[in-house]
Amino acid sequence: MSTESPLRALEAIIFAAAAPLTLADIAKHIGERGDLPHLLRDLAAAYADRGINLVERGGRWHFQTAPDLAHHLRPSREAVRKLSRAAVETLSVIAYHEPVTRPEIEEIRGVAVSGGTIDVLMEAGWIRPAGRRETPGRPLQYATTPGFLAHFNLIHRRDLPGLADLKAAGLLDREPPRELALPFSSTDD
Amino acid sequence: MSTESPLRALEAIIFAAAAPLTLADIAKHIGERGDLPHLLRDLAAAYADRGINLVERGGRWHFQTAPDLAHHLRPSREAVRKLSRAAVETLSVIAYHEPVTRPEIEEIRGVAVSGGTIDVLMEAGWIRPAGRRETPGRPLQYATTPGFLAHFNLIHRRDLPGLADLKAAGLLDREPPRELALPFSSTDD
Amino acid sequence: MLAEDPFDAPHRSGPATLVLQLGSWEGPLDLLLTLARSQKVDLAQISILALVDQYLVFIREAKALSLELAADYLVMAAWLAYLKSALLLPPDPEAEPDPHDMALKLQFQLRRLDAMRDAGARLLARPQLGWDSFGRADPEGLKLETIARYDTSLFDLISAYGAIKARSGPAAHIVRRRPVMALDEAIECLEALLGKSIDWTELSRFLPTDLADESYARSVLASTFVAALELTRLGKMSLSQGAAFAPILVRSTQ
Repeated sequence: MSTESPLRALEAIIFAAAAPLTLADIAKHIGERGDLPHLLRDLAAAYADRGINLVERGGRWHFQTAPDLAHHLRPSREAVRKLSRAAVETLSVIAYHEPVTRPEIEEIRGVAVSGGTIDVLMEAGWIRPAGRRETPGRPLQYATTPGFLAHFNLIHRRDLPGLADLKAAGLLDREPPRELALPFSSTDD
Repeated sequence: MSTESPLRALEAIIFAAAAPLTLADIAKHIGERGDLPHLLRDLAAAYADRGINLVERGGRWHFQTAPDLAHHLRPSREAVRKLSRAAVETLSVIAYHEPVTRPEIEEIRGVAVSGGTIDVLMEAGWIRPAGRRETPGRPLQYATTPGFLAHFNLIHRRDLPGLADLKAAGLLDREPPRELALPFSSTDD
Repeated sequence: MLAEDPFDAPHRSGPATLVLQLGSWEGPLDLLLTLARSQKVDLAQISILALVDQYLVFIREAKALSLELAADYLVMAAWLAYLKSALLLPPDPEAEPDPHDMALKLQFQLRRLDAMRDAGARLLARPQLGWDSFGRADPEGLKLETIARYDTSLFDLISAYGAIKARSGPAAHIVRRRPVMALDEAIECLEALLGKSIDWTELSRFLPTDLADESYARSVLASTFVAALELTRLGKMSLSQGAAFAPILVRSTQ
């Protein structure tokens, strides 16, 4: 076979897959090979200018159409279900603070988080339970999923908009500058 | 936009479609244009050597993986498994008593035989249905296959050690020592 | 300015010029943030004292309009009033917690909530899958086919058969006769022994004492006790026990 063969097989595998594939998933089909990350980057580069792009989202690879072609593809008049403000805010709190417990989300937002909000985000496949925090009460933690990264076209959590600035400003610290009880943080404790 | 633009839009449209698209379908997305067949042929040519091909089937266009890569998409691997105890016992009863019905197997083993056990042995290619017994209920009989003989290196079913041999080998003791070295224990003999 | 229908006209409140619609705030922190932003300075430079005043004015007006205020808005108002007085008092090194720390924490909370809102907006502004870019709608799917190869030897096969034969081989079962006193027998005995005695007697006195077989003795004890219960149920005798584990007394009621 020609030297191009691994790229052909790679594109066929990722193209045929029903969901984004991890390196391990791909290796199952193409065999273990050390240069897989390199091949994937080559293939992604080959598709960079095309109408279909090969993208990595949270360590998983898939093909998607180039965002600038949305106007050709968008189903006309189809209403996108809009997320509620509470859901968007909860999602961003989880994404920027993960893993984060519900009391922490409530402290940051200053209001109780309704179960429905968590449900909506879970149903969308954007958040997942991420183990329990080993603190009194062992509260469940939440984190984002690869599906979240894929949906918002993020390669990695590092690429969350403004993440580095927020971190530098200390706004993502779990503990605020001093441990003090404000009235709105005590309701759910 | 670059001259390449219609091809980019074309490939994105065909890629994202839930089913193969006719020229009219494509025109709905990209607008009426006389050179559409020409563009499609160009796009098909661009993909001809790739792992994904653009093909026309009955006037409808879609992407599909290159046929020569099918082995990557449905690779098979061999998994070595251990038969369950129930399966080995059932197989031995069939081998010693064939043709034998399921009620007979159950009577000999003293326990019910699950359909799954029969399925596993059938899938392994070691047993086969061997007609119906002409008794009330006409129960299905089972027998071993040539594959069974081949796997166990037996020329003929008669080569199975008889009860006297088993007794001599201590295999009729309650707890047969699993590590027991028997003259016939090796399949390589 | 045209006179507006008073029911249509939005109520405006002092410095913040906010529409009084409490339903549109997600709690006191949200309201505080909205007020803080009306100061039009970086949240890091926000005047907490001014913010407290804004909030308290807002709450006072809401009360004046007899609007229903959720309890947490009032709790926040009380807390902010306390914070304000603590901030205005001469610095007290003993004060715990330090009001300036509390003000910093409040500022931190506001900045953090603001940052999360902003982050949410920026997330939503990103190209989204299913709206801006699209995956394959009808993928073939990948499949790994597993061909099972069974690692079973002839020895496994024949030893399994041996095990079956051993299991189902002729087995001699010896059923030992267990000496028991049947309940009918016990009732009969107890009734006969009890006779017409109306004095309380220990139940154990009705047990035979010369039993060599211990298991039979246990059976007699158990059966006699059940017989006593049965006869009591039938109203033929009475049972009495002073305390737990004390001797059980019986007497005839006939």
